[in-house]
Amino acid sequence: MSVLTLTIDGQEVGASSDQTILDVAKAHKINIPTMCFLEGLTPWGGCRICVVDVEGAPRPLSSCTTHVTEGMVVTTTTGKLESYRKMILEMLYAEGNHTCSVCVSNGHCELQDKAQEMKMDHVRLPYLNQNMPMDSTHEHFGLDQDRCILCTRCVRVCSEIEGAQTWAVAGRGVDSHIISDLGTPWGESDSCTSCGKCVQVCPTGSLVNKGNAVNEQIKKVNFLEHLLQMRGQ
Amino acid sequence: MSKVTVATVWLDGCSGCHMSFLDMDERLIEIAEKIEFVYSPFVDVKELPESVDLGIIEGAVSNEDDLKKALKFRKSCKFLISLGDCAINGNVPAMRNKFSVRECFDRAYHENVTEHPIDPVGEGVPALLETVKPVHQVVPVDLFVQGCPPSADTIYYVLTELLAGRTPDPTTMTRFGA
Amino acid sequence: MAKRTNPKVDFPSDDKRWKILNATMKRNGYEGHALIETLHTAQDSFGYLDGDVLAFVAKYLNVSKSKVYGVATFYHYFNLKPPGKHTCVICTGTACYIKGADQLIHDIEDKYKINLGGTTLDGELSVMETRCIGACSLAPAVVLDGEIIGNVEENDLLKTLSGWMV
Amino acid sequence: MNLDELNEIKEKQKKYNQSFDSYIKVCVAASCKSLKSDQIKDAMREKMDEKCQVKGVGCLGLCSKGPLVSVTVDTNKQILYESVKAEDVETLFNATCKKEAAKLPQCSLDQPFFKHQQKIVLENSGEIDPEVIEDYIEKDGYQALLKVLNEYGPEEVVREMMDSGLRGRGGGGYPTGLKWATVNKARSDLKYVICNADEGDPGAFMDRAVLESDPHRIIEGMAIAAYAVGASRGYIYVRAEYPLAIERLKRAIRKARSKGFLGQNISGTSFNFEVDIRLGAGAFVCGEETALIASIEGKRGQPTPRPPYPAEVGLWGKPTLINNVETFANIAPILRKGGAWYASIGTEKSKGTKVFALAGKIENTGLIEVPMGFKLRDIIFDIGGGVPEGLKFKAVQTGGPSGGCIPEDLLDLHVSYESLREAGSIMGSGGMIIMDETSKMVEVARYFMEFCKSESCGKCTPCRVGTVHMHDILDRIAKGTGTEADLSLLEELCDMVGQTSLCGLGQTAPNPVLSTLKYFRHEYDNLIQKQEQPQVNQ
Repeated sequence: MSVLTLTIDGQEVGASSDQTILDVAKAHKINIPTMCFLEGLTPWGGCRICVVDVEGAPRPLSSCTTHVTEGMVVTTTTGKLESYRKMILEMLYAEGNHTCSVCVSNGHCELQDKAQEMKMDHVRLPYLNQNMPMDSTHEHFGLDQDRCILCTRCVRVCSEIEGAQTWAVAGRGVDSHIISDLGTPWGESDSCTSCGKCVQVCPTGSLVNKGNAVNEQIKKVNFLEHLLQMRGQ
Repeated sequence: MSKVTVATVWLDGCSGCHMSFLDMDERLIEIAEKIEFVYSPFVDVKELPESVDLGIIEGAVSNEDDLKKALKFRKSCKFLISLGDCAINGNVPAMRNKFSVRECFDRAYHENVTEHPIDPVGEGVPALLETVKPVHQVVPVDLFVQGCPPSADTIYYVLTELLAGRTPDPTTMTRFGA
Repeated sequence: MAKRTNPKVDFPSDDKRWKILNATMKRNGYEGHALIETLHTAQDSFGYLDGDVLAFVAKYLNVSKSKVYGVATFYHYFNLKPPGKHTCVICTGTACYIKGADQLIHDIEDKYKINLGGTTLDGELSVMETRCIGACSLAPAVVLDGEIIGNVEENDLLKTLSGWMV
Repeated sequence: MNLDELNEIKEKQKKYNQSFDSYIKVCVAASCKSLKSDQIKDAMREKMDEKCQVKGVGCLGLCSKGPLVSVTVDTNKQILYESVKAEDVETLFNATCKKEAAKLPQCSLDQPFFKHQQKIVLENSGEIDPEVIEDYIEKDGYQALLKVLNEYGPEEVVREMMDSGLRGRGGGGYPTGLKWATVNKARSDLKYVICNADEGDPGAFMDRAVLESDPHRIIEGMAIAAYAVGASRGYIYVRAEYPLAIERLKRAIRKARSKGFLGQNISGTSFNFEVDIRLGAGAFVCGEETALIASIEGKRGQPTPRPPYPAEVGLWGKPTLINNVETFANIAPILRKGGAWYASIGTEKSKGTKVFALAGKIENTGLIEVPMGFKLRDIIFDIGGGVPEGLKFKAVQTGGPSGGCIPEDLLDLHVSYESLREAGSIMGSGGMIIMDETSKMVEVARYFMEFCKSESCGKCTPCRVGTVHMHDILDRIAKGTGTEADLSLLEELCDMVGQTSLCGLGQTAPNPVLSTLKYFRHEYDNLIQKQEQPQVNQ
């Protein structure tokens, strides 16, 4: 683990080699939009919203997974990158059935925030209108696949932090979907500890607490950093 | 200086956006001095004039009639606005898209219907499209005002900006579901 | 890593196939990374992967059930539903596609009213597609009950299939 | 097993193999085997006597004319019988014993298909019995391994690979020597060598032929690589669709272990190397290095972002060398005859030979091996025999779903990594699908996009969702309901998906579309309605 210097958006910054571009950018108040990333969980690098230009790389690299190297030259925002990020958002909206007006997470949803931040006021791609199942067999929580963007935060928090390993992604390609245990109803799971961490880390209205009406599902993610500090990680 | 002609229509929606338009309350008077409704649920005109300055569409395109109206609006209006989430992403009406029209008819008009179950198809009843579409997927749209409904302030901001000859940025004031 | 002592396995039934499955796991020291090898053995002996098989494998490879289900549904080769008595796998690789594989598929789908990946109602015949079995010089190629048939003509194929569906 | 013992076996096998007057070699690779060539071999083997040897061999190359039987009479006269049937066994065997040519359909051996090839990877295919290790040893098998273990240091082997200029045959063309050097330098107690035999490209079957015809070649190549980079464990990741290749590899590994070419202290040195087979299970994406590693680890075959590259952090986090079957097949000859010899073949930047799988609308479908720099037109019209039924050639697709199509007017390019990339395609694994005037290019682009859509692993948004939209647009255009707006959205999607996808599958999924747009734009325009009709699709 060695100290090194690199440039982000023309600004000379110092960093250590075990940091990712995102870590360094955050440490220097440089905003890079993220979606599937969550401080405290291993980076997944799947949503691709955090891609940045790195000199010498043939393509933009995901800043949440790419470790910094000496003399790296990073550009976090260009016209091209912004149009790519906006298109990724449009893809996420077109893939699911995101009817914000009647969603419990309306007003408290990271996907909604990103859309506003990136001025995505409409989706040019046709909607896929996939028939996605819902699972309300659990006593306290509900899973609405319509709102799922496959960021796998729930999978990661359940296996890395809680250790129950109830959640996983099944299927492949656009048929990928979240399942519990052997694709069996959540309520019948013998591995789920009902800790609710998955609900708290879910960025959208997919994993929610039962009993909330529209606009009422508010999630608090700071338990994660607190837990990690307690565990000395 | 002649008034700006405005036409509005609500396709498959709940008219909430039009109601929110009226919520501008006293500011309507100020607006009324600059614009003139030439075709709208607010007025009695039945025919859409050949040429209109500003067209405002609320609601999604979910049947043949909506489609005809959207096409006519695009042809007549110089500037077209999609007002509200239904027009922009299909919103609640589009929740039937995961089912076929057949399944919808069975569920609504046949299941546990005792007296004379029939499909709602026939003379004078516009046929449903297989999927409910946002307006901009049938005709090009110039401005999108998100919200369900977009607040009166947002609509007022959009109108005043347009009347002043500027292009407004509604995302600064509203968002999906706002 | 310290060698784990082999777990004491209690078999769901005395069906011999559970022992074959256990043998593959044992040969790999009941290590989690042998999951795909084990699922191959399971599919070859049971024909398909049902809940009991997946639960058994998850338990003794010490891998979460959800992970096993995730892997079983990721790979095209594994199927979770019982295959038909006869299987007709049509190669849709580029060479076969250029030589008319899609025509074969349309004929079969029309005749037996099933679409690709499905099984006829009487469970006699399941029709699947595969990406390329490397017999490109015999395009279009079809695998009938595990046997590669090359230069397939539409009517011969339909004749063979109807022969099965007695 | 040291060099003397090896040469002893070599001489013994050579003497045995030359003790006959005539030789019958029946191809028992998968495609001929599916035409019952193994039954023909067994029938003849029963008749075998000390004068006439019968042997099952690997791929003889011209698979479309299978089952093939190659007969050698009084040591140099060679006859190749094509489409041999079970009932021909009698006449063929008796004629060969009398050293005459049987009155059966023959395939002339001086046609360009055979004459203009230069075989290194396929030198033993169709010559040796893949299930007899001694046959491989007779053709200098394992000489390179023992020479390397006894005379070369690991760095010298890497040096030899650098000199050879060999580049990855999986499709990327990354310099093999450079990759070996990176893994060699990585400090770790445990390193791995993996042979990528996933061969997911549809229309490519050269890896299968090598695995079925000359499996020991791969084991020797992997052992040399392991010695060079300091690895002690090896895996061959074979796709489940190649049962015969898996069976032959398993037998070869057992034989190699029994002869001491694998296991502990090989040839009395401190070098240990074990090889195991790992089965694929039907996922094209597992041809990508990090997805392949995830699959060997028993996980869903989903790639991880790079850097870090597998050479530093690979299988179970250890430095891992991954090369394609064809790359490993070149290692032994390079170490036997030296890197400089290999560098003398091919072009300035693309060295050695390349195996191509000719398929589609071509007279001679099968496997050919030609030096880099060979003219593409000659591959198709000279060696390939041109397009059958007098139809006009339209395009050749190289590189499978990540490649592109090359039209008639570019056929004079000399095949190399660079020239194919300049033409808007890639070398890929070597699959060449020839299309004639009846093929519709928009439909071909739709076919490859449908392939990428169903093979996408679903991890990253651009590829998971982007391929669906690109396919739907191509489908609409192919059906004639596409609009001008569709086409511009398609082009924007191609750029975005190609730039932001996490792995090679998504990054190259747009290539077939871009190359058909580049050379056959008129086909798109003719299909797109001219008047600005609304995009209403029921």
